[in-house]
This record gives sequence, structure tokens and C-alpha cells, in this order.
Amino acid sequence: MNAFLIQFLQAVLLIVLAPLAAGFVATCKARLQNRRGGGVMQPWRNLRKLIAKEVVMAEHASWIFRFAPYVVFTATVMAASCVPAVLVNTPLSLTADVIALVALLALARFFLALAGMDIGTAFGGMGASREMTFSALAEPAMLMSVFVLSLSAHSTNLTTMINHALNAPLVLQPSLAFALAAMVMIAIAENGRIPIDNPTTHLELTMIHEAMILEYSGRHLALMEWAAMIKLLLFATLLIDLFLPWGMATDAGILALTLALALWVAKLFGLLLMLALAETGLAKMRLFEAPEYLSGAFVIAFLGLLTHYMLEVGA
Amino acid sequence: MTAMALAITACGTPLLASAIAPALGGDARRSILCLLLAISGLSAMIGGIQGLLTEPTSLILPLGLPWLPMHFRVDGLSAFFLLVIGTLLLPVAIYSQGYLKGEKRLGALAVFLPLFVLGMLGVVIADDAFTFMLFWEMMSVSSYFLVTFEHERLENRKAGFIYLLMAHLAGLLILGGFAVLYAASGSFEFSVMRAAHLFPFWATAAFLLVAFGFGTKAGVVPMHGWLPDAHPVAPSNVSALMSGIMLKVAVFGFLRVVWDLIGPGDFQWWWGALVLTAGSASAVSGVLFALQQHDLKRLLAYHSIENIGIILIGLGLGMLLAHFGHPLLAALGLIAGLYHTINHALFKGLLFMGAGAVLHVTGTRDMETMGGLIHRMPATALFFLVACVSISALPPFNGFVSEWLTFQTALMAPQLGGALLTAIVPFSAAMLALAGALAAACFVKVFGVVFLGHARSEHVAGAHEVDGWMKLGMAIPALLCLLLGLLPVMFIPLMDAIPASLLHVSLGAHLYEHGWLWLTPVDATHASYSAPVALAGMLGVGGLVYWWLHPKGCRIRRGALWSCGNPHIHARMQYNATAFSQPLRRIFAGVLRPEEHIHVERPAHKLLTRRVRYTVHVGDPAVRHLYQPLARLTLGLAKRVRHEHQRGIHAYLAWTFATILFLLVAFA
Amino acid sequence: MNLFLIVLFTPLLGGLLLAGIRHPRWAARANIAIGMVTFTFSLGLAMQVLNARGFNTLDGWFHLDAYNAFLVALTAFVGMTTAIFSAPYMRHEFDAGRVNARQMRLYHSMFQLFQFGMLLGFTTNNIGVLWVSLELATLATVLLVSLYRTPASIAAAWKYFILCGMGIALALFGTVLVFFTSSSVLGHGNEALTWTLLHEHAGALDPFVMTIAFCFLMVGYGTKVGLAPMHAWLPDAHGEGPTPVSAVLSGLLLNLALYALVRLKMLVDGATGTGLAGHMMMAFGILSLFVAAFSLHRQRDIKRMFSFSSIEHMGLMTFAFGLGTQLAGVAALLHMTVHSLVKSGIFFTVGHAAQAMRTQKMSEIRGLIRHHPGIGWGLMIGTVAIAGFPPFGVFTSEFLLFTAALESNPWTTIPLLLGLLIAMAGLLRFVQPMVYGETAEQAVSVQVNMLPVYIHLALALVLGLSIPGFLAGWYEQAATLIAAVSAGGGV
Amino acid sequence: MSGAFLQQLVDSLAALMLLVSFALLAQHRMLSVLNWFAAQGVLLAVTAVVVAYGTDNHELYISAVMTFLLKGLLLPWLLWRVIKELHVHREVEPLMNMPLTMLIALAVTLFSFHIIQPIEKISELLTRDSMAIATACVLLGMLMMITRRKAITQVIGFLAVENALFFAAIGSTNGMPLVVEIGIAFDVLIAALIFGLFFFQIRETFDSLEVDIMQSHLIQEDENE
Repeated sequence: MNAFLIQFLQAVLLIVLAPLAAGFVATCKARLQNRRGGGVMQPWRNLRKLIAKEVVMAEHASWIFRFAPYVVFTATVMAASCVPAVLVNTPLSLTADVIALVALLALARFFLALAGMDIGTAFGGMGASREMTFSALAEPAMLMSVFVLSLSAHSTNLTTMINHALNAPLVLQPSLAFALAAMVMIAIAENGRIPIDNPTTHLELTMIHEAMILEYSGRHLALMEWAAMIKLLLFATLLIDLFLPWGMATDAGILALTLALALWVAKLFGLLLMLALAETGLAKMRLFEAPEYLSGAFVIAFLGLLTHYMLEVGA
Repeated sequence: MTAMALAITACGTPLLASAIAPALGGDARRSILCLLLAISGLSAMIGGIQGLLTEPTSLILPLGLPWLPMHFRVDGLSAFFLLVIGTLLLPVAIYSQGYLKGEKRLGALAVFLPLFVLGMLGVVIADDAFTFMLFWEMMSVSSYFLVTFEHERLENRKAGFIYLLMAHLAGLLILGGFAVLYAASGSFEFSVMRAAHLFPFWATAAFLLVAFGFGTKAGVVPMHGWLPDAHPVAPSNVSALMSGIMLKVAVFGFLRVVWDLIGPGDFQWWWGALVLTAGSASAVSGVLFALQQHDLKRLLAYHSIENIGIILIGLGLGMLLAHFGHPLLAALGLIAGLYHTINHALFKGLLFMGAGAVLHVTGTRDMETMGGLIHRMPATALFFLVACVSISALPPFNGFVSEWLTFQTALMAPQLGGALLTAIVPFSAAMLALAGALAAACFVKVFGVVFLGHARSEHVAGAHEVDGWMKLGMAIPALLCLLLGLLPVMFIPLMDAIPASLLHVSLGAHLYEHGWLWLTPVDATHASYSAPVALAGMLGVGGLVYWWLHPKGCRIRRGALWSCGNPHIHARMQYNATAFSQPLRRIFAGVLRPEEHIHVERPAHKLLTRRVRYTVHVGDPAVRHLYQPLARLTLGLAKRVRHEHQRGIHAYLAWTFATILFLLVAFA
Repeated sequence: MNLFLIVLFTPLLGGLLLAGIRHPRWAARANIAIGMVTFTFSLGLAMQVLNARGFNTLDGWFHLDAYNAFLVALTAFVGMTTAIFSAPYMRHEFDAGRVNARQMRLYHSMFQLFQFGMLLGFTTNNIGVLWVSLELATLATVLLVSLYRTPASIAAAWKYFILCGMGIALALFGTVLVFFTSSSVLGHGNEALTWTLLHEHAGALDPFVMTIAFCFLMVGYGTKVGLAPMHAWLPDAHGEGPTPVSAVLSGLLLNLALYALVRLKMLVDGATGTGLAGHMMMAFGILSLFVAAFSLHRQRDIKRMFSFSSIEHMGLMTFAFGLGTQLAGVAALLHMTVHSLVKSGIFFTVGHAAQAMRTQKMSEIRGLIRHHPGIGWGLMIGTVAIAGFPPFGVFTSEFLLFTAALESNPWTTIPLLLGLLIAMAGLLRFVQPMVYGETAEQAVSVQVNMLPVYIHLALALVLGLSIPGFLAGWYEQAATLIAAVSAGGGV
Repeated sequence: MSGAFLQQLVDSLAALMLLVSFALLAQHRMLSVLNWFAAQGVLLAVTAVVVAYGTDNHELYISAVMTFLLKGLLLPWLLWRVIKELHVHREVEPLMNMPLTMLIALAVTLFSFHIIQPIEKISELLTRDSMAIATACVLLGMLMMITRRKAITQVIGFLAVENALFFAAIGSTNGMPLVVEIGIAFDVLIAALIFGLFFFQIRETFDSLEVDIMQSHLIQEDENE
């Protein structure tokens, strides 16, 4: 029961913190570019405004268009709530292992793309096409890098994997380095950040994510945006869980939990700050360089896998 | 009734149908045909379930060769495939009742469709080589007549020709495999073949023969060239059966001979590797080529290749693990493959039925002319969407479960043999992931282009919803897709009889140690997945959000599209199928080798462009690099032989003369 | 015994009788009647033989055993159905003015004389007489092939005559050689040519002479079997003669030649005690299979194409007999039966098709199913059957042949497989466009009699699904008879 | 007469037979071909008589008479009439030039001797040596069929082969049983008649007895797919 409560709170925490995280990144970028920026709360304000607004929908947009935001949002939330943020051994982690997690995100993307196709403009189709193309390359790479870890942990269950990482003696595993690199690259791509996509652009020819939700408005748009933010936070948490889980609470004691919470937030700050720095430093790459980028990620992950077999298991 | 009795009923009813249906006329013929097929499907289904739950039962009919009567046997494996066949046959039969309405000349269909079904059922329950081959070839040849059903079209005839040719090749290879087993065991009966011990050489020979035989029939790369031509041109209810079941019968044959008759004991390490590689290749290339199609049914046919590949990945992993002595994991791989078999039967059947419905009302298979059908045919769209989600391996539907199991098998595989093998296993997993993701992309394209957006032509704009029979026919598999996705824990124990008989292990206990909600292949700390919880969670969250976001009196205003200020935007501006797949075409140009032509009309001045037409054609490398060269070679030799027959009588006399001299020299 | 006399002499007398009947229509009916009589009695005879397990009659001049008795029945049956088929067919030719009344008379009487030659050849116990009867059958068919008196038909008949004459001469020389060695064992009388005696004393014959003799016999009778490279006469003879003649040529005459070859092979095997003769036959079989298979891919004339298919199947049977095992024997005999049935059935259909489309050019035959479903489906099903698809008997025999080959000579299965595939492709590529699609415009409606076709296909179907016990017993008796000697041949 | 003498007699007849076969092969003019053919027939009859006398096998007398009538008189006469009717006295121009044909013929003869020699050891008949010659004659007859263009010469070649066979029968095995002999003779007769029939048909359809002209009607040019 206690565990279930914590699980619930943790999920809510993720959902609520997501806009703040996004806001934080935006503000950091603004500061780095010598702007004042909208402040950390700005995404929240946007969401509230959007939710209040009425919905304008393209004529002949079908029920898919109205249905998609809810699917996208719920799937993302479901995925997020399966990821242990503070407490390692959460009951829901039984529900979906890493693969299922990826699949849930894929489900969200599937409907996102359909929604893009539904309105029947060139932009929607273009966005959908590109989104699915890149994700088709990103997903295997993501799974590969996860496999590296799950192979050493002999499990795809997040809890088990974290425990394995926690209990494992601190040896330098080259495979982990590969996996981490790949995972980071994928995380950037999956969240449509620079250098793959620019969440703030509205330049028709370059946008991907924006192109699909171009026709959305009001609460639908809010849900879409929110889902995107949750996704960002989700990936950050995932990275933390898999690669630097130290300090996570293994039992549901208050002290451990608070400590874990504090550590988690700290790690988040670190990660997001790095993201902001990267986005400020880098320029968006041309559309057809993205495949090279992603296949690079895939190759790295696969190398990680091989090194795991050759160096760590084999030896 | 026992499983065997039901199976025989399932075989008998089609025979009856093919006997009496041609005699009748008009609607009576159609109704009888569909009714009998439905009965057959139903009894096959029940018989399958019974067979899975009970002990194997055998039957001997005094037919066939005098010293070799026909042996039939329903064991776990055949029972499972009975179930697969029945599960799709029943809805297809119902669907056909609507689909065949207004079909003028039903004659050939009424004869050969039941025979086709009979062939498949017979193969599954056959218990000796002769009976197996008899029904196998019956299946092939009757399906050939179904492929060439609309024989006025040249493409259909060509497709039929290649199809029957490859089917014959497959048949002969399989026959060769059986011949090897016969030579080793001295009997045609499976029971004896099963018992006989094979020398590695003969085992390998048999394996290669049947692997290529069944592989050809199942459309495994690179022998798949016939499949994308043959499946689309058949009537859609037939395509559903061909893609949904017939390919599975080939998988069954593979399991029966390699896993059952030869037996895991005789596996060589590279057999599994071979199957695994073939599977990965099929999975990826199948979906890659599917992405480039704009003929709806052809696209689906390519996806059959992909899914067969996925099934083979599972089986190949199983073979590897079985060889290296991990029967439990091998069983998991086997189960994964089998589970994907039934899943694919369901959603591919559903997809073809949906495509059939679209074809039925719009009269075209060309996606470029479709669009916006979700408004005209809402029910069809819904069922089609279910199938799309399932085949894209997305939770909470069934496709995901089987792919998830396959992933688990790959991940739990300990280090096997040398570096090559070690690399192959995770690589196949990666290929599986790639295939899954690409499939998702492809079905976004399909559903988006066919059902969403604006109609791209008038006759599509004037489409209407199909009748109740067809809807019902599509509803059943759609429902089953969801059920199999939600409650795998209920279904997988059913299949436990198969690994029990083939590998002498049982997953049983592990599967639901965490209760019926959680599917835990080996144990919960390894991995677990619970679709019900996930779905419940999503519904809960969704409900909350909806309730929260919909205050009273909030309404939705419909507005025009944003069109960059362009006053009028029309359907041609939408992304069509070709456009959607353009990025992937560009990325994988090395594999696909697209032939692109850009044709620009500039009547007046080279700056005044009136129209630019972009056409792209993606040929199948199997046809280009395997089929055509062989055909050329044969024709070349034929020409030479023919030339020899154009001589005068003296030449022929000289031949005889030379022959006798030669013989005398040789033997005296 | 007297049954046998009736069976043997009904065709002879019938032939003479028919030579006298002037009215074509009556002649046709008489022809059918004679065929029926022959067939009914041959059935009785077959039963007799089956129970008696083979006996000599007419003081050893004739020998009936499991092997030839069923061939007699088969011959009589196909002869009858062909007669039934030829009635409407030849009437159409007559009305179309291709043949006059005199030629009709010639046709009918020669038809029965041919039957006589066949039956004589199957039943005689004297390899000399065997040769004579084969020659007789050949001469009769030569006249039948040239029936139309068109340049092509005469040329074909000439080719047939010369090539087979040469071949048959070689066969005779082979027979002389056999006599040469046997006469030193059995004296200079008929005994030295009596098959049963030779069979008993096979061991005493000089192996070397028998080998050389078999070289000649192989080429000689091989020519009549239509084995490559002596097959050149066969397509033209089939292509230019009247269709009923093509049917009996493919369905029966080739069988007789192969029968003779096998009979003599049994002697040679007995003498040499090696599988040499068998290997020779296997080689010729495979060669013919391939020549035919490739030839099937480039044809213009429908009847020529199917005659090449006959060469292919003759090659298969020769190969099977060459294997010499019991299983192979059963396969070969079964194949002989179903091939005779199916192939003659196909030729019936082809005849009607050619009449309906007013041409034998395959490029001009289109849309048979549309034009006349009976003909169209008949041709399609027939092709499927002959290509070795179940549930027809050809499949069964090829199945057995395959396993037999793999048991004794595994590597031969590879060329077999290839050849069958190529041949099937060749057949289908031409048949499909003829059967399917829209009907060619020059098509005319003809009065057809598809009954014989359906009977033949139905029988082939029965043989494919379940072989009646007595027939199976028959095959086994015959196969053991054939294999018994060659079993010594270390196969 | 002593066996040895008969032996030599038969052998010399055999030698003559071989000679005649060569002569047949070497002829240019149609009529002389015919004459040599007739000579061959007579030679056969004589051989039959000699062998019959030597082995006092009375059946052989009958077949000797039969041979004389059929092959010595009837067939040549038939062919002679055909030639008269159809005016084909013209030179027959062979496919291969004479010297080459002769060389091949020699080679074939040697070959058959080489093959058949071992056989003859096993026979105790006084006539066994002739087997090799008979074989040679058969092959020479075939060679003639192959190298000649005219239908008639082909037929003569065919009949020459028959003669050689008959010679083999009587010469080396003291004759086949009478029934078989009669059967064979009967077949040959019918064959000859049919040949005769054909000549006229061929002549009236193709107004030539050139085999190749006739056969050209069977050559089907390919359509190219």
C-alpha cells in the first residue's frame, strides 16, 4: 500500500515537474543567450492559458484528431509512471519493462503522426513522415543501448537493472560508456531537441514535431505540449536511473526517500543544464544528416553490446 | 466430440462445399459456400482448442497408397495450427458472404476455395509424408486457381504462373526432404521418421531441403519474389487466407519436419543461425519494400514477408538455444514464434479484409487515389486501425506481446559459441526492433493516406460503408487482436503442450507466477509485462484528464485549415504515399535502388513550368537478381535445344548412328 | 485362354471388317463397338491372369503375366475411349473436307490393325514376334500419320518411317545377337527366342554378347520409346497426324516399345548380373527428361508441345525401370498407367481445342475457358495432372519414383527435380494463355465429346487418391517380376 | 563337301557381302545402285542355300527362296518401276563427297570388326566369322541412309540394312526360326509397298524426291518471345 502511494506520488511528481523542467531549460538557454526569458513557470502559464481557450478544429478532421491528444498524453504519462524516480522498487515497474516503455512511447508517437496526417495539409504529412522516419532509426538504437545494460543485469525490468547497478562493484565498464553515449544521443533526438529538431522553430521546412501539431489548439494543444515535456523529463529520469542511480531509495523510509528526492532533483538540474548548454552551443543539422546521426548512435550502442560480450562476459 | 472428429468435420465440410456449391446457382451457392466454410472454421477452432488440451489422437483412413493408408494425427502442434486456421477462417467465411455478393461467375471460386481450405487443414493433421504432400500440393494448386481467378488481366496470369512455379519448386524440395527421411527411416509414417536416428549428413540434407522448400512457400527472402505479385491479385477474402494462413502452414511444415521429425537432438549450430539470419533479412527487407509500395494489397503482401521473418527470428533463436542446451529458453523462443503466428494470422487477415472492403467500394487498390475514407466507412476504418496498431507492435494489442517475447528470448540468451553467434543474437534483436519501428512508420502511412485527410479522387469521395456481414467478419479478428494482446497469460498456457512434446520442457509454472495480470516469461525479476494494468492506467488517466478538461458548455469550433495564406488548398497538396516514404527511400537507397523519373512540362519557355511529374519505381531485387537471370538461362538453353530440332532428317539419322557407335565404344 | 484369343483377334477381324464399311458414320460406330468388345474381354482376361499369376498359352507362343496383362487391359481401354473420342472428331474432319470417305475407311481399319499389333506385341512370348508386331504397329501408324496427305503430314510420316525403320532395324539386329548367343544354349528353334525360356536360362547367356545386343536394343527400341537423342520423329508424327492417332501414339505405342525394352533388359540383367543395362536406361531417361524439358519452353504447335511432354514422361519411366528396385518398378508401372490415361485425355482435349480455334498454333489459341468451359478446364486440369500435381496419379508415381531414386541413387534426384520443374514451367507458360483470357475471334463452336476426357481424368484422380487393392497387388507382382532379376544387378 | 570348305565358302560369301555394301555406298547412278541392291539380294539367297546345305536345316531353303523372290526380284523390280515412273535417273549427289564417305566406311568396318571379334570365339558354328561382316554391313547401310539425299536411295539404304540383318541371321546363327523369318519378310514387304506408295505421294506433293525439300515443311521458325 505504502509503495503504491509512493508510486502514485512519484508519477504525479513527474507530471507536475515536467513543465518546470522544460521551463528551466528554456530559461537557462535564454540566460546563456543574454535574454531574460519567460522564467521557469512560463510553460505552466502557457498550459493554463491553452486549457482555458476554446478549441478550433480543422473541418473534416476526424475523431482521430480529437482522440490523439488523449492517447499521446496518457501513454506518455503511463510510461513516465513506470520509471522509478525516487524509490527503486515501485510496483508499477512490474507492469512495463524497458521494452514496454519504449513501446508505450511508440504508441504515443503513432497517434501523434496519425493526427498529423488527419488534417490533410502538406505540413501534417511532412511532419508525420519525418517523425516516423527518424523514430524508426532511433528506436532500435535506443533498445540496443538498453540491451547493453539489461544484458549485464540479465533483465529488462527497470527495478532489477537499477538494483544491479546499485549493488554492482564500481568497475569501469566500457560497454556502459558506449551505452550512455548512445542513450544521450537518442534522448536528444527523441525529444526533438537541437541538433535534430528545434522545438521553438516554426519554419515550415525544418520543423518535425511542430508540423504535426500545427492545427491543434486549446486543450488539445495543451495535452500535446505537456506530453512532450513529460517525455523530456522521462528520458532524463531514465538516464539517471540507468547510469547514475546512486542514492535512490531501496526502501520506503522517509529519510531515504527525501534524500533520494533531493539527489534526483540535483541530478536533473545537472542534466538539463548540460542540455541547455549543448543546445546553445550546437546548430540544428540539415534534415538528411539526421539519419547519419541516428545510425551513428545505433552503431555506438551495438559496439557497446559487442564490447560487453567480448570484454566483460567473454573475459 | 474428440479433436480428431472435429478436425475431420472441418476437412469434410469444405469437400462437401466444393461438391455441391457449383451445382447451385446465385445467392444460394454463395450462402452455402460461406456457411459450410464457417462451419469448417468453427469446428477447426474448437477442435484445435480440444487438441491442445487433450492427448494426441490418431486416425487411419484406407485411402492413398495401398501399403500406406492415410494417417492423420492431432497433436499439440497440429491442434495449434488448426486453431490458427479456424480462427481466421470463421471470420473470413462470414466476410465472404458480403464480399462475394454481386460476384457474377462464382464457379471456379466455389470449387477451389473450399479445396484450398481443405488442403491447409489436411496438411496440418497429416501424419505421413504422402498424405502431407498430397494435401500440400492440393493447397498450392487450388490457390493457384484462386490467384488466377480474374484471369482476364495479364498481370494476374503472370503472377499465377510465377506462383505455381515457385509452389512446385517448394513442393519438390519438400518432397526431396521427405525422401531423405524415408531413406533414413524406411517408412513414410511420421511416427517412424520421428523415431529414426539420422546421420548428421542426411539430417543436414533433409534440413536444407525442407528449409528452402518451406521457406520458398513462406516467402522468406530471397525466395520471396512470387509473393508480392500473387497475394494482391487474388480476391481479397482469398488474399486474407493466403497471407493469414497459408504462409503459416508453411511455418507449420517447417516446425513439423525440422523440430518434430528431425528433432532438436539433431540440430547443428548453424541451422539456427541460418534461420535467424533469414528471419532478420526477411523482417527488415520485407518492411523496407512494403514502405515503397502504393498498391494497398501489395504493401500488405510485403508485410507478410516481414512478419514471417519475425516468426523465424523466434524459431531460429529457439533452434540455437535448443542446440546449446537451454531447452527452457528454446521453448520461450518457440512460443514467441507461435504466438506471433496466430497474431499475424489475425491482424493480417483483418488488414486484407479491410483492404478488400476498400477495394470493394472504391474499385481501386491504388493508395494515391484514396483518402478521407474514415468519414465514408467509419467501422471499416476502426477495425483497420486496430489491425494497424497491432501489426506495428504497439501495446496493448497482440503484436507487441509476441515481439516482446522474442526480445526476451534474445536477451536472455547466454553467450553461445563463438563471436559470430554471439553477435548474431543481439543483432537479430536489433533488426527486429528496426522492423517494428519501420512497420509503425509504414502503417501510419497506410492509415493516414487511405483513411485520413481528403479524398484524392471522385470515386473514393463517393465511397460508402460495407454491409453487415463484412463488418462482422472484420469485427471478430479485431476483438481477438485486443484480447490476445490483453490476456496473453490466458492463451500461452494453452500452447504449452507444444514445447512439452517437442522439447520436453514446459513454461507452465513461470508464466503466471505473478497472477494472471502479469506475463512473466521466466520470472518477474527478469522481465514482466501487464497489458491490462497499462490499459487500465491509461484509461484512468485519460478519464481523469477528460473529466478535468471538459467544463460544461465547452464547445469545438470548426475552422479552415491554415494554408500559409494560400487561398485555396486542395487534396493534391497532401502528402501521398510516395511522398511519405521519400525520406526512407532516400536513406535506404542503397538497398531499394529506386528508379526515379522527373518529367517537367515546359511548353512555352524553359522558365515557364506547367507541370512537374515525379514517378518512382522500386523493383524487387529477388526478381531482378534471382528470378530473371534463371529465366533467361532456361530460355537460352531452350533456344539452343530448339535449334537442334530444326535440322534435316539426315542429322537425326546421324544422331542415332552416333549414339549406337558411342554405346558400342562405351560398353564393349 | 479362349478369352485371350477373342481379345487378340477381335481387333484384327475388326480391322478387316472396317476396311469394308464404306459409310463413315457406321464405321465410327463399329469402331467403338469393337473397342468395347476388346476392352470387356481384356478385363476378363486380366482377372484370369491375376488369379492364375501368369501362364503360357498356345503352346508357349504367348505368355501372360502380371506385367503385360494390365498393359493389355490398359491398351484395350485407351483404344476404346479413343474410338469414342474419334467419332465426333473425325466426323468434323470429314465434314470439313480434310479427309474423304476412302481415307476414313483407311483410318478406321488401320486403327484396329494398330490395336492388333499392340496386343500381339504385349502378349507374345517370342522376342522375334515382339519385334514383328512392333513393326506392324509402326507401319499402321505411318499410314495414319500421313492420313491428311498434306505436305507436312507426308514429310512427318516419312521422317517417322525412316527414323523408326532405322531404329527398329537396330532392334532386330540386337534380337539376332540375342539369338546368336541363346541358340548356343537353347538350340536353333523357337525356344531360343522364347522369352520365358530365355528368362529361365538368362544366367547361361553370354554376358558380353548380351551387352552388345542391349546396346542395339536400347537404341532400337529406344527410338520407338522416343528417348533422346533418337526422338526426333516423335513431335512431328504427333503434330501432323490426326489427333486420335497422336493420342494412341503417346498413350500406347510408346508403352509397347518401353515394354519390349524392359522385357529384354530383364534378360540382359540376368545374363550380365550387373546393373549396366539399368544404368544405360537411367542415363537415357535423364537425357530425355532434360531435352524434353527445355524443348517445352519453345514451341508453337500445341500437339508438338504435348508430344514433348510425352518424351519427358517416357524418360521418367525409362529412368524408373532403370533403377530396377521394386519400388521403382511400381512407380514406373503406375506412371505408365496414369500417363497413358492423362496424356491421351489431354490429346482428346487438344483435338477439340484445335478444332474450336481452327488452328494448332498456340499463339492463336486464346481464352478456351471463356469459349468452351469444358475444353478449357479439361485442358487446364489435364495439364495440372500431367505436371504432377495431386490429387492425380502422376503425383503419386512421381512421389514413389523420387523416393525410390533417393534410396538407391541419391544424386540422381537433383537432375530429376530440376527437369520436372523446368518441364512444368514450360507446359504452364503455354497452356495458361491458351486457357485463360479473352477468346480469340476466329473461334467457332464445335460439337465436342468430353466424356472420354473426364473418364480418363477421373481414373487418374482415383489412382491418385487411392489405388484399388487388386491393381496395387498387380503392380507389386509385376514390379517384383521385373525387379527379381535386376535385384541381382546390385541395384 | 567338307565343313572346312563350307566354312571358306561362307566366309567368301561374307566377303562378297561386304564388298557389295561398299559398292552400294560408292555408287553414283541410281540404276547401278539398284543393280547392286539386287545383287545383294541374290547373294543373300545363295548364302542361305549354302548354309542350309551345310547344316541341312530345311527351313532355311524356304527362307532362301523367299529371299530370292522378295529381295532379289520383287523389291528391285518395284523400285525400278518407281524410278521409271518418276524419272529419277539423275545422279544422286551425296551429302558428303565420296572419298570421305569411303574413309568413314572403312573406319566403321574396322570398328565393327574390333567390337565383334571377341564374340565369335564363343560360337561353335561354322559360320560364326560372318557376324563381324554383318555388323559392318548394317552400319554401312545406315551410313548410306545418312549420306544420301534422295528418298529412294534412303530406302535402298534401309533395305540394305535389312539385308545385312538377314545375313547376320543366316550367316552367323544358321537362320532365325521360320515364323520370325516370315514375319520379318512380311514386314519388309509391307514397308516396301508403303515406301512405294510414298514415293508417288511425295512426288505429287513436292514434285521432287529430295528429302530435304520435303523435310523443310517441318521446320518451324521460332517466334521470339
